[in-house]
Amino acid sequence: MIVLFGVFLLTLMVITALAIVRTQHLFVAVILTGIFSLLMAANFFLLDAADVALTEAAIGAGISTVLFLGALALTGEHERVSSSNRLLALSVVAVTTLIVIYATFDKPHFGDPLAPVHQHVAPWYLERTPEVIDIPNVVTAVLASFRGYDTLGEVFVVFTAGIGVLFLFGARPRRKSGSPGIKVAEPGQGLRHYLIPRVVGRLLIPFILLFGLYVQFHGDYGPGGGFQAGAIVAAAFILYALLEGEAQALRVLPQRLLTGLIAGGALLYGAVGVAGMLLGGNFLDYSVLAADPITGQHIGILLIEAGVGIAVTGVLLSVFHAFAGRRRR
Amino acid sequence: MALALGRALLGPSVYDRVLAANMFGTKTVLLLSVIAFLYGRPDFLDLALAYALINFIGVLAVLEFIRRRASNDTAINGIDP
Amino acid sequence: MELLGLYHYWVFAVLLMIGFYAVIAKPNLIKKLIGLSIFQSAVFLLYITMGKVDGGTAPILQAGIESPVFSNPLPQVLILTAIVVGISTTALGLGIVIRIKEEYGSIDEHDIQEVDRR
Amino acid sequence: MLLDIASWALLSIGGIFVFIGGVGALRMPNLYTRIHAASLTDTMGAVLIIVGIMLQAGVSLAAVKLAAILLFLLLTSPTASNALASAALLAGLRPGDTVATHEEQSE
Repeated sequence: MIVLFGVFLLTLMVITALAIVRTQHLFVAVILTGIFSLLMAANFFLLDAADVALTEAAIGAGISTVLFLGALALTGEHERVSSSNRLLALSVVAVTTLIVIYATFDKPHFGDPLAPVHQHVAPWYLERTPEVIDIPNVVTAVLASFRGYDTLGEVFVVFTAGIGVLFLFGARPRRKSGSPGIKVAEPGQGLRHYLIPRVVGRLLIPFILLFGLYVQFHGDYGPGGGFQAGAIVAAAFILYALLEGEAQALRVLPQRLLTGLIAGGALLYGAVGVAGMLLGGNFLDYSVLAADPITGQHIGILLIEAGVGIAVTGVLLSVFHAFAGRRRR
Repeated sequence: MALALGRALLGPSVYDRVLAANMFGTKTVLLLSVIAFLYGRPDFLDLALAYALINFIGVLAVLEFIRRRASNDTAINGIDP
Repeated sequence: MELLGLYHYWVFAVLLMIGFYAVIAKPNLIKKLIGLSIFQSAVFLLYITMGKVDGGTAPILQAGIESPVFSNPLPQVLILTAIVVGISTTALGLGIVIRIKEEYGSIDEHDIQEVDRR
Repeated sequence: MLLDIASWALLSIGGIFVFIGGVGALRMPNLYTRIHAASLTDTMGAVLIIVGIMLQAGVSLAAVKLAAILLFLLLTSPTASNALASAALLAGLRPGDTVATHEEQSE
């Protein structure tokens, strides 16, 4: 019954994706992307990936839509039809699809417990987590402790992307005509004149922040963790910026502080690793952080997740402000 | 459940699509809560909670975009008030 | 049931190629980025699908769960971080597109090539 | 037992409401009537389904979470509908129009 449901959702996803590619109207495409992401998240949930579904929900439905819309507002929303080499592209795509589908016949069937993926390291993680780290959420354990290097790398990719966006927009645009270097020319007053959304939105912001913190610190026990929490907190501030206008939001959380958050989060992660080294363990080995190895693991994971959350919040908010503070020209 | 309405997302105009997106969000929330119970793991209701909160932000962002467009450029939107 | 065994993979393939088509055939840069994110989602779907075990449940250990079968946590970890990385890189891409629009006045690749040729 | 029956009854009535809302959103002639139909899902459908699950959950943390979900849904969805309607009005979509050609106009 659940499997049939999954099939239904997947079919809807294909339809949505086709609609996204077909539409000429980029605005519509972005809204459909939001729906696509919701479907995707529901699917992840059906496939037992609660943490991933939470991430997709926080990122895909909210922040990704906001960022794409911000970009659309700056670039225009209509796509020109061009019939250049569509036939060629279609044929390439069709051939590749056939090849990929042919390849799937060799794959183990859906949900097969004997598939090769489940034989190698995963059982080890599932088995060892209770004794070595002793937190219920295996995903968090693997993320923050067993595969801490990976996550460190991911955080630095996020960090680099954030810095990259800041660099791209930091350069003063040199235009032949027009006033040079006005950053926030249009004081976006946000949704101020919509009374009802504003009241409800302001009511909601503290709850979203609270929920973000809950996700952050409950990540050891249930679905959650730094990545999701960072996205949710960023979403709360984005909501504030939407309601009260760009300038007000920047007054609350100035850009300098955001840059600090980006660097600070990544630094915190690195510092925890170095602290492990100084105390005589390996890099990112948390067992030495406290007298008891398991307590050490708990402290390490908490700090790591905090670092991740801070960095993600900082990056997403900086990108949002960079897009929203830009004026269409 | 009656999610056959996913088809509503192919509705005719821009606002219809926003509407469909919003409705879709609500439905996803309901669906997730039901599935969480079918699985017997009520701790996953956090997810549904997150959706309920985040979807709102998405819709508001869309509206802000529309408002900005309506006030900024009159050229694209052929039917100004 | 046998027939449905590979359905997830087929959907993966089709989504992958829809995204791919958008990337190679659409001249509009933002459309290309949207296509790229569909492509990305397809890959996520593939990983998560591979992690699913029949009758399993999410890998969160908990007292009072009757089935001791858990789905594979490893793909979930990878995808979890990949989603966040994906949005960051998409944001970077959007940033570049906005700069292109500012410098070239268009986000259509034909126009951009036209300007470059001049 | 009685609780089970009540809960399933609520769930199915909620499902019917959601379904009607979906049909309405598909069939109604213009945007405002469609919003009207869709908000049926947001309010009646959501309330019935979530109360139905709450009966299943009994008194526990899950019930509190469900109540929170319900509260937030009841706060956000009508707000979003309202904002959507006013945005549409702002963009010049009159309630009387049949908007079959709206997409072409805004292209």
